[in-house]
Parts: sequence; structure tokens; C-alpha cells
Amino acid sequence: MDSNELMEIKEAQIASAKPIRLRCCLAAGCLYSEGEAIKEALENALEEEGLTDQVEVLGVGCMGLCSEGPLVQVDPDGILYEKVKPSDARSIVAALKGGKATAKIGDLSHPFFTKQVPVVLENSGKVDPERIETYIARDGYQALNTVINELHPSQVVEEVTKSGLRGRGGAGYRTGLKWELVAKTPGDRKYVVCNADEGDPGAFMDRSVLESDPHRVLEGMAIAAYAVGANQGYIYVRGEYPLCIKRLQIAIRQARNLGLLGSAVFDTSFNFRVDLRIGAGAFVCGEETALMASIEGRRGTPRPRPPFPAESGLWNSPTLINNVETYANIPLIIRKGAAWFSSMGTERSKGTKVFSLAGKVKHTGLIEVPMGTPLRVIVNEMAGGAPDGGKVKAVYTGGLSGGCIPAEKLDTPVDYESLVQIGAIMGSGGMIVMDETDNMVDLAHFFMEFCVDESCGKCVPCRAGTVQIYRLLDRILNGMGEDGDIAKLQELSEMVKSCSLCGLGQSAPNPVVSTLRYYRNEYIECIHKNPKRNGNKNAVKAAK
Amino acid sequence: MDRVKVATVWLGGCSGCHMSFLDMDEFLIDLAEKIQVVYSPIADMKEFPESVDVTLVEGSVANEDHVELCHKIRAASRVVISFGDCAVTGNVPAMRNPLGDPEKILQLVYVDRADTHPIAPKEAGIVPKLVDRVRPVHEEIDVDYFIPGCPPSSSRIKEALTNLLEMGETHLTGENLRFG
Amino acid sequence: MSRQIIIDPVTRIEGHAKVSIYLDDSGEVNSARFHVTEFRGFEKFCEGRTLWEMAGITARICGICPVSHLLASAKTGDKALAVSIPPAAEKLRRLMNLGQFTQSHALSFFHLSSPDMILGFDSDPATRNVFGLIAADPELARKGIRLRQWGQEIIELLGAKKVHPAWAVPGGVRQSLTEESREQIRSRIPESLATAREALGICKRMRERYPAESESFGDFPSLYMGLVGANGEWEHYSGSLRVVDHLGYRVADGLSEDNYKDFVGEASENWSYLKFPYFKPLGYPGGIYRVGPLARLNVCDRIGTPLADRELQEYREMLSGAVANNSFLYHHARMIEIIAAIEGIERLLEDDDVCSHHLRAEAGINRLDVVGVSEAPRGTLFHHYHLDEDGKVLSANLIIATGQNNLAINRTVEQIAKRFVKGPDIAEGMLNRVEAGIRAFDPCLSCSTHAAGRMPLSVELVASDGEVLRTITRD
Amino acid sequence: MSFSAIDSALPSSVMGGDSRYKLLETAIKRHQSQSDALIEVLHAAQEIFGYLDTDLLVHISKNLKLPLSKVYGVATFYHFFSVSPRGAHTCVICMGTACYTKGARKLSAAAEKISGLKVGETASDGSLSLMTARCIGACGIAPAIVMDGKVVGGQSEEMVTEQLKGWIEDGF
Amino acid sequence: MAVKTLTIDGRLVSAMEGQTVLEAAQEAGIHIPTLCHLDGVSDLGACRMCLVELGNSPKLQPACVLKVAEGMEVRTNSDRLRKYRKMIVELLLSERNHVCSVCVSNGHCELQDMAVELGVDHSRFDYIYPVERVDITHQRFGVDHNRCILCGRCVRVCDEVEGAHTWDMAGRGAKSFVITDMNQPWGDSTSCTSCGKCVQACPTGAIFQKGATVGEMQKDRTRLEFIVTAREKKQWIG
Repeated sequence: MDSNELMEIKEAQIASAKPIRLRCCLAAGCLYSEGEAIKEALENALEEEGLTDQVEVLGVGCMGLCSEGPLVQVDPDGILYEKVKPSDARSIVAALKGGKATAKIGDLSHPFFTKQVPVVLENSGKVDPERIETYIARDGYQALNTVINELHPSQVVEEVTKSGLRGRGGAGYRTGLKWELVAKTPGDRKYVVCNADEGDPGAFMDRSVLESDPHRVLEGMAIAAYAVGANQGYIYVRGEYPLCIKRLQIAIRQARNLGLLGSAVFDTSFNFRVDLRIGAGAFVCGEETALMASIEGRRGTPRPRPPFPAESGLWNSPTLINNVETYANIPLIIRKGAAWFSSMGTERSKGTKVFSLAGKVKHTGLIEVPMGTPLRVIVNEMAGGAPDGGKVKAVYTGGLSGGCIPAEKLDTPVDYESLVQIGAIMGSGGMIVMDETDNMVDLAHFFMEFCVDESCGKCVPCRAGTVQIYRLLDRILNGMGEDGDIAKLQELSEMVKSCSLCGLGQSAPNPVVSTLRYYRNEYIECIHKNPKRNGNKNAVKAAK
Repeated sequence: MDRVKVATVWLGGCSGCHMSFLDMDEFLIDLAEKIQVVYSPIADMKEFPESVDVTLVEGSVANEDHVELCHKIRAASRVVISFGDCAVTGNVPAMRNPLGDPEKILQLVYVDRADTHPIAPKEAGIVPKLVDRVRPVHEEIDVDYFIPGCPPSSSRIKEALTNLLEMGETHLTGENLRFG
Repeated sequence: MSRQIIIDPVTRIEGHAKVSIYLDDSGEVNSARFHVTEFRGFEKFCEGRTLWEMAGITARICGICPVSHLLASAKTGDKALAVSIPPAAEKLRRLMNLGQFTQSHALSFFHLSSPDMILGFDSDPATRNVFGLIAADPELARKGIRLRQWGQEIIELLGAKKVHPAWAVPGGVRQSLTEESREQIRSRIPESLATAREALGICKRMRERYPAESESFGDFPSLYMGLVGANGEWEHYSGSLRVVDHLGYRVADGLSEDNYKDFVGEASENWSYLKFPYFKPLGYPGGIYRVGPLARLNVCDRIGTPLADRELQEYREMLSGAVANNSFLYHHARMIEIIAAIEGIERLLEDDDVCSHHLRAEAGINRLDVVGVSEAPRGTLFHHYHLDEDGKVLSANLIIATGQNNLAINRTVEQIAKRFVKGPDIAEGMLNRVEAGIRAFDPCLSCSTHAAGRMPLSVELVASDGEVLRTITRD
Repeated sequence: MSFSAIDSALPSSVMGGDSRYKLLETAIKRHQSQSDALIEVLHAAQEIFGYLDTDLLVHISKNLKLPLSKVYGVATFYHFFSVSPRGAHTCVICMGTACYTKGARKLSAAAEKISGLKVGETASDGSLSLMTARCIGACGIAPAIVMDGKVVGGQSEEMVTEQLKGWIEDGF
Repeated sequence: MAVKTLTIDGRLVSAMEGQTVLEAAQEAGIHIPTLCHLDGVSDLGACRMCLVELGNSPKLQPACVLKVAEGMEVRTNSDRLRKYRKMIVELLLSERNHVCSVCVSNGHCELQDMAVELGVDHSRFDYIYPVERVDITHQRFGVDHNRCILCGRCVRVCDEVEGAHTWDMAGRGAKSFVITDMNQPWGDSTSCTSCGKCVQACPTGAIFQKGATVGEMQKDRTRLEFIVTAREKKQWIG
């Protein structure tokens, strides 16, 4: 494979495309709601109508608006059909010839679509994730080609540094700096790892990216490997995402067959092998040291840092770990340049961010917006606010490690610093919207149940502390709370946060701390419901 | 000077802490000048007084009578002290907790293990119902001080009481805190 | 219309209980019951523990006689290992048990029962306790306290703790006496003996001082059970079980604890957490028997130490028949036993074995179904364990002295109530006599189940349909 | 790290040429018997055998030259692996946030009620396993459950009860 | 190897490069509480008892794995640290069924000692009362999971010193537990050499010598130290 061959594939693919394409979403949400059957019905309908010469059906990745799925979009005229049933297929095909489709037509002028700036998602819903050619047709692997053939590794690192890209996994560490560290650390063997163990409740960005555009991530990883001097990569992907696994397996095979991965990439001396490692149901493995333990075939328990993976990672070798979305940004940064990338976003948070919207909003699904977009725009405009005439009460961002943002603070721009300032975090991009009917104690209880279940058990604060926090919340929620419980919750939370070994434990109390910060009254109300409260120990003492 | 009104009560425990209290031996004679025992299993007052300065509670909260007595004690006592490991931690009586439903244990002891006339004691108003989970006293009421030990040695009790009588408070430290 | 009187808690006993007294329409006592109101579940939660921990765990049944459980459990353990323990270990175990007899009997008399006998059954309940005794007769109180202290000290010098020493173990004991400790104990024998004799003297005079009480505090025929030595002598640690009837006839002799199930049955009642052991051949509830000091003196041929034997002889001469059938005499018997214990201690201390270092036989588990017995201060105590091959307890059954006295205590309560409790005005002293009758047995309810009281003593006027018409409360 | 290998005879199913063990051999070979590939091998074994019984884990330990306790420790750390058989039918209730906010807890309560099982348990007759999962990625159709491997969305308490009732009545 | 100078609790301390803060502190006679640390085996940083404060950093670091660095400012005993440590001990006490009074290690238990050291007179947290097993199938030793604090010392000493790797951790979170071989009865373990190192390594009464009665189990760490020294330094006589 060389650059010419790459161009040939691209041109051949463009040339083979039929004038009209029905893009049929086959990402998980739509797939589970009969996506395959719809695709088949459309193909049958085209056959019946004798339109197979001019129209083709493409199975594509996520188009974002999951709540209205299954989705079918007509290319090039752009009509979006929502909540499609297989029985709609015939009328959709008929509509190509001027008929009227029975399926609901989506409003593409809605802010949900118009306010998006697709960078990571530029190919989502457009390429067929199971066909590498469709990716190459949209300039796929050109960045890798450029990097390998035209740039010195240090230049690649520099470009990434200049772009201002920060880790999309949650903490927002500067990606360029991390790359530089790994590149500089001496070692015969280095590794590049993609953290695709997206486990935060309510987050499904990475799943979507991998299901929709897996090559983009592979390309990003290959560029990283070249930049830091690694020859082996691992993608650690959740076992709960069988579709991702399948599509990644196909993608890796296809890329290897074309010489875009494996030995002698682009016919150079650069070798880069990528293997999949399938998670087995442990949230903590999203933590990088636990993830590495798991890749090494051990119990996925974290270890103290330092040493950081960049110095001593997989099998004690320097290891670069980035998450899916971070890698997915790389090809475009190379292709369009650091300057282009850093022109988007805010002073300290560059580029765009993908968010998954869930909870009490009209439109749930996946969006990508420039950093700095106010939450209000995302929640009220793009997601359409609360459904059924409800009122948005709060937004929970950052998954487990994040926090809740009350409606009054919706003008906060989404960038790393602003969110931290109000007690939330960017996190990986899960956004759960709560309305007035939601009880925040219940939310904290839900998150804490999750933490208890997912704590690895190695360090005491997280293992035993989360259990006690959960018991307190459970007691409060069930109307058995006592007056001292809130203070106890706070004290425990502070200790678990300060003393836990890894990020999971350190952030486990966040849901409690953050809901207590803004919704303390809901806790107090719950406690006041305790029928025995007047007879409880504190009340009795006070009455003395 | 009025003598300090002291009560000692005994919930789910073995009386070992009270025995250790008596093990202060001749110091009891000195103590009798400073304190007045207003309620105790070793004395004949049948009702917990309305106002007590210091109450030492031995034993864990194991049945509904204990729950009621605890609250009565808290309401009437200026200072409540958890006296011994059962009161402080639940200790041995709490070993039944992992077994779950106390009814099942009653079944074993009184029905399955009876040679004749098998019946689990239940008479209302006579035998108190067991609580589901034996708990330390501070899980039921606020406790001011703790004297751990199974039982606390008489010297530990002496130190705690002396501190309390002389300084008005009694935070034990060091080896005096050792459980068991 | 009938009335129910509830005494709650019964005080100055080891463990708490309630008493219900049922009066008929004319205010006469119809019946009475003794309720034990607490349960801890040792027999269940011991399941799954190791044999070696059983002594330590079961000691927590009771803070007054932990040594009894320690010894019964260790003896059960000896059998599981199928070893005979070193002679020194047996002597030391005996020494500790006698130390315990001394402290426990002293407690029963001085701290718990003497306020009735010295201050009077009708004296002010607010001071009718050990502190009242301190005020009334500080010298006697001090002597009593020091006697108990000496007993506790023997336990401590051997087991490092006065209450709950973890010292006796399957196969032997963990530690012997140092020479200093031996001397320390020995040095106080004369003082202890003097106090014991003084107390015995008080007990001897009680029948004259309280004739009505002494006639009615559990005066009825029953069986008696206790350990006796190989030659029929008084025994507190090993030997075989003997059962005599109210005339002194040997109903059974040479019984082994291994077969306890052949002669001891257990029944339950809805109204008490304390089970009702009965002499199996006579069935329930007819198989009423008593254990403890009264029973031990009834079953033995002699004590085996000079002073105690002299006192036993005098005691027997005082009795109208061959055996004592009156629970009031428990006090008297108990004081004779203290003397026996002190003499026994003195004798044991003369043996250099008490400072030996050969104390423990070690072995694996060799028997799986084992029963151990010892005499607790208040009577015969059985531990029965069923073990797995590794020594884990599969099931445990514990039959405790006070349980075995349960039927007799109930009968005593009823007898006293019928004699002393008369309506319509119930005097506090009447009810105190009911309690004192229970105290005579020196019951150890913590052992049996452990009890705790709650409600004030109250006299309830209950209609025949069960409705409470009036409640009279005593402070 | 050393390892005292156990030389006890392998179960007859292995010796007898259970074809499933051949499949497992292939998976192990694919990873060159690398001990690092333990989790991959466990995935394969779980897929082939349905669950990881002791004999199977011993077999894997031996082949990957790993201590027995390490293999067991890894197998029980990850929720995907099961060391006891799953029921003939499985009902997995998604507890992802989207499903949770739309009432997943009610679904699990309904499932527990009709089946008499607690989440995480398998019926003693082996007919049914009740489980929960962290987000199965079907947020758009929340609340979703997975019945015998098939994702179904928009569930109500009645629907879950109805379906489980069918299974319970039919037995296997 | 280079010498690093740092301050611990305001005292100037010098240590060899590569040493941990815990080692440096111990050599300087400064006590830092530990539970999962065991001389001679690797460190996990799991119990969090040895957390220390560093300079102005808000993040606490475990002294057992933290390497000394030039100019480091370490505080080992602030109010905040003591408060956290105390809470951790309370959490451990309430997590399983630690009944000190009837434990074979009563009076000789590191957890109990820690409670004494930190002034824990009761636990503010609910006792969980999990159902735990007791395994005394081994001829000489027993394990009582009621008393296990999951420190993993047995796992490490068995793997790293004895080389048998009989022990490991199974399950996860609060449901973690130590196992021998395939979570089979210890007595059935084929890898166990019955060396007893795990018994000596265990800080509580969880792993004990069979036949030990209440309070009788005293762990002898010097034997372990002897083996480790003999191995590492080829030194058999102290």
C-alpha cells in the first residue's frame, strides 16, 4: 500500500456509488429496533421497484437522534425518516419517485442538527463501518499516510500539542504532553492503548464512534504509535458492546489486509499491530492502571500512580493510553492542521466534544458541539428540553465522576474549567437530564449502588466506604434517615474522595457531594419523612 | 455535696461488665461516698428514675424491651456511657446477626431441640420480641462515652469513673480503649 | 374477676426475669410464673465455629460463672481430642473452679441476698442492696467484698483476667501459677475462711429469724442431681452424676454425662426464654429436680475436707430428714460449700503440680460427638458438641444449672406467692419475698439465656376477659 | 513467580475427548498458551461451555501455566464470567441510566416478584437466571431488557411479568 | 546510588534513591501506621493507612510505595490524616464480623492495635454482618473470613516468598475474599506447602494455627523476616 493505491481505492469507491443512497442506521439502538429488517425491507422494495441500479441501501453507523430511531436518511436530498418500521420500506422507496412515505419525516432544521459541528462524528451515519473503502472514500487513512511519509515523530507530537487537544476520557490531560512523555521515555518496547471501556452510566459516545466509524480510531492509534515509537496497540473494549467488537474485528482485518496496519505500514519500516482486548464486565477497568492489569490477564485492580503508564505501563514498558474520542480527533487534526482544530472551542478547551444525551429530554442521542457551547443550548434547544411539558431540573454530566448542574446554572459553557468550577466535570461526555419529577437522593442512590457494585475491593475507603455511603442513602431514601446522617455522608464522602487509591473511588462520592451541594433540601425532606424520627436518638437528646 | 446519681443497666450481655464493676472491690466503699446508685440490677429499684446523672449501659440492643429502655435511659440521663464491648460493638450477642431472622433461631432452640412440649416463646407482654439485628447502643441512642472491653477491667472502669467524677468527662485513651 | 401481678424486673439475681402472679376473684393467689425474658442464641451461632474457640465463646454466656463454661467446654474439648489431660492441668482447673465457687457464692450471699437477710425482707427497697449493706454494716460488707475479691484473684492469677479468662483449653490449660501467685493466694486463706465461717453463722441463724420464709421458700419434695466423686464425696469438677429423691433414696447413680440425653429432657413454654429440663424417666413436668449447692450436699456422702465435713454433719443433723427439701437452705449449703472450696484450695496449693509446666495434651479431632460436664456454682452444667472431622462445630446444646432449676423455681415462686401475697393491698415486702425465693437458687439467667428487665414492678388488675382494669406501680 | 503444578488427573470429560475441549484448545493455541491471554481464554471457555466450572478452570490453569487461585481470582473478578451454570432462560435487565430513569428498577422488582429470585440468582431448578447489566447501549428504547439474548425495548412491569410467567409455567 | 534529602514531619531525613518514604521514615524512627504493608513482600498501597501529605499538594500519597525525592516535604501525622485513618479503621471493623473478645488473635492483632493507636472507641458506621466462612480443613491451619481485612499479605507472602501462589483474591468489591487454589477447602489445596508463612503474615486472626484458642494466636514476624533476609541478603545469622 502506498499513497497512490490509497487514492485508487478512494476513487473506485466514489465511482461505484449509486446516485441515490438510502442510509440505514445499524448502530446498536436502531439495530435492536429492527434495523436489519428495515434494511432488508428497503432492499426488497428497491428490487421490486426495479430501482437497484440507481439506488443502494447502506448500513451505516449512528446518526445521532436515537430517540427517534430507527432512522433512515436519503442521500443526497437529505430527507430523514424517523421511527421507521419495516412496513414503511415500500413507501419510502415509492417516495423516491414522488410518492408519500408513511414514515415520519424528521426536521433537519431543528437545532439538534443545525448546532452540531461534526469532527469526531464527521463520518458517523455516512460510512459503512464494515467497509474500509467507504472510510477511505472520505479521506480515511490519508493522515496516517502523511504522518508516516512526511513527518518526523516529534513533528507529529508537536502538531498534537499545538492543537490543544485534551484527553476526552474525563480528566482533560493535555494529549500532546502525554504523547511527548511516552515518546521521550526510553524503552525497547512501547505500547499504545485505546481505552474503549466506556462504562459511565448514561455514556455511549465511544460505543457510537466505534460502531459507526471504527477506522477513524485505528488511524488515530496508528498515528500515535508512530509518534511515540510503539509497534503494538491494544483496544480494550467493553464486552457489553458486541457490535463494537465485531466491527473492530472487521476493521482491523480490513486495514491489515490493505497494509494500513500490521507490518510495513504504507510500505515503510513502521510496524503496528493492533489487538482487541475484550473487557469482561468491570467498570474499574476504565481506570488506566486497572485496564493495563486486565490486558495483562490479571484482576482489573488499579495500582498507585506514580509510576504513570507513560513511564511504566503494560509489562512495565512505556505506554500511551488515550480514549476513543481522543484518538478519533487525531486524523482530522493532522489532515486539517492544529490551527484549524484550535480555532474551535474556548481558550483552554479546544475542539469539539461529543455528548450522549439521556434522561428527561425530548431528543436523546448523540451530538457533537464546539467546546464552550452553553449547556442551555444543548439541553433546551438541541435536546428540546423536558418532554411532556415537564421542566428541566438539573443536568448530570461526567458520569460517575461528575456532578449535577442545577437548571439555574445552565448558562455555564461546557468546557473543562467551567464545569469543574460548578462542581461537575466534563468527564467522558455522558449527559443525563433530570426533570422536576426526579428525586436527587434517588439519583445519588443509583450512582452509589453502581459504585458499590463496581468497586474493585482493593483499597479500604472505596470498598467499605461506598458501602456505608450507600447504606446511609438507602436509609434516607426509604424514610429511615436520622438527623446526623447528612453530616456523616459528608464526612465519609470527603474521606473516600481523599483516600481512595484510584479515580473510581476518588470520584465515587461525587454524586452525593454534588447533589448535596444543590439539593440538600431534598435530603432533609427525606429525613423528615422518617416516621420514627421524633423518637430517634438525636431528637430525644435534643428534647432533654 | 450531693452524691452523683448513677444508674447501671444491663441489656443483651452477660453481666460480666457488672462483675468487673464489682471487681473494683474495696474502692466500691469509697465510691459509695461519692455516688448514689439509683438504679441497677444489683439493687431493687424497679423503675428507671426520671433524672440520673450517669448511666452505664452494659449489653447490646437485642430485643424490643432493650429498645424501649434505651430511649428511657437517654431521656432521663445526663450522661450515657456504653459500658463494655456488647454495648460498644454488639460483640458476641451480635454473632447471631449474620444468621438473619431470629425467629429461625428460636425455632431451632425451642422447637427442634425440645424433647417434649416444643414451642417458641412468644407470649405478648411477657417475653419481648427479638430485634432483627442486634446492635450497639449508639446505633439506638446517642452515647456520650465509651468504655470498651470484654469486660473492661476494673481498673479501666475505675479510671473512667474517676475522670468523670473529677473532670466531668471521660475520654479513655491508649490501651484503655482496646476491644476484647 | 382475676388480677395479675407482674414483678419486673426481678432484681438482685444474676440475670433478669419477670414474675407473674395470678390472683382469683377473692384476691387469693391462683398461680404464679417465673419468666426469663432474654435470648441470645449461642447454640445457633456457635455452629460453624471451631472447637478451640468454644471455651472462649461460651464463657461469654455469663460474666459471673464464665469459668464454669470454660471448664465444661474444655472438658468437652478434651473428649473430642480423646486425650487425658496432664495431672497438673486437672489440678489447676479444679483450683480455678474452687476460686470461682468462692467468688460466686460470696457474690450471691453478700452482694445479692444478704441485704434481705441482714436488712430485712421489708426494709426500704432503695437501700436494700450492697451499698445499703455498706452503709449498715461496713465491716461485714468489706469482708464480703474481700472474700469475693480473693476468689476472683485466683481466677486472675491463673487466667490473666478476672472475668472471661481464656485459659482452660481442649487438652489442658494455658498457664500455671507462679510461686509468688501461689503464696499470694495462700496468704489470704485464713482471712477468707474466717469470713466464710462468719457468713455461715449468719445463715445458720436465718431459720430462727425468718421461720415463715424458711418454711415456704420452695419447701417441697423433688429430685436432686449433682456430681459425686468416686467414693461418693462432694465433687465440683469430674466424677459421675447421682440423682436422689426427697428422702435421700438414690434414684440413679454412676450416670455418665455422655448419656445425659437418657435422663435429661428439655421442654419449652410460650412464656419464657428459659427452657425446662426435666428428669426424663419421670416425664414433663413431673420430672422436677434441683441442682446446685442444695442438691450437691444432698447427693454426696461427705465432703472430704475436715471443716466442711463438720459443718455438713451439723447441717444434716438440723434437717428433719436425710436431705434438705427446702430451697431456703440453699444459702446455708452455699456457705458450707465456700468452706469446702477454701479447704480444697488450700489442699491444692500444697501440691507442687500447681506450678508445673506440663499443662497441655495436644491431638487432632478424634471424637465427633462429645459431652462435657462440670459443676457450676449453681449446679450441673452440660456442654454437648457435634463436630465435623476438622473440629468445626456442627451443632451445640448447652444445659445450664438454672435451667434445670426452672421447674423448681416456678414452683417456689408459686409457693411463696400463695403464702405471702394477699390482696387487696399488696405490700412491697410481699413481692420482695417472691424475688428472694428466686434469689435462694442464685439463678444464673445470663447463663440460661440471659435476661434483662424493663418495666416497673406493677400490679395489674385484669378482668377475666384479659382487660387490664387497674395498674398499681411500685417504685 | 513459581507454580507447583497440579498433576491430578483431568476430568474424564477432557480425557474422553469432549469436543468442546477441542474448541478450547484452539482458542488457547491462538494465544500461544500465553498466560497473559487468560481473560481471552476465559471468554472463549465461557462461550463454549456456558459457564466456568472448576474442572474447566483447572484445565485452563494447567494450559496457561498459571496458579489455580490466580485463575479463579480472575474468573470471579469479572462479572461476565460465571463459575456456576446459568439458567436455561436468562433475563437481563438493563440498569443503564437511561433505562434507570425510565423505570428499570420497577422492572427488576416485577421480575423478582414473579420469579421469586433476587437479581443475580439462578433458580434452583436451573430454569431461569435473573441478572442486571450496565447499559446495554439500547438507551433509545429504554427501558430495555435482554430476554434469552434478544434485546427488547419499551418494557413495562406487565410485559416483563407476562414473559417470565410464560417461562416459569413452561419450565424449560 | 544517590542520596536524597527530604523532610518528614519537619525533620531533615536522608534516604537512598529508590527507597520509599515509609522506609525513610522507619529508618529515621518516625512511625507511620500500616496494615497491608509487610516487610519483605511487595507493596500494594491498598489499606491507605500510610497515606501522607506532600508539600502543598492536596493529593495524599501512600508512603509504602511513594519513592523519596529531593526536597520532598512529607507530613505523616496531621489532624486530617489521623481523622481519615481512624475512619478507615472504623470501616474495617464494621465491614466483617470482628468479634475481638472471642478472636484467637485478641490482644495480638494489628487491626486492634491500630484501633488503640488511633483512639477508636467505637465505630460510627453500621456493622454489615456478612455471612462468612470458616475453613479449618487444613491439618495445621485455619482461615476465618469473618476476620479478614483483605490486605492481601497472605497472597503476596505465599507468591513472593514461598513461591506457591496458593492464595489469591477472588470476587470483587465488598464481596472480595481470599481463596486457596480453586476456592476449594484449604485442606484440599494441592499447591499449599503448609509452610505457614501466611499465618505469620496475617495481621488479624483471619489465618491462624489450628488449635489456637481465644487470644492465643501470636504471629511471629521475625521468622518471616529471617527468611526474607536470608534470601535477599544471603544472611542467615542476624
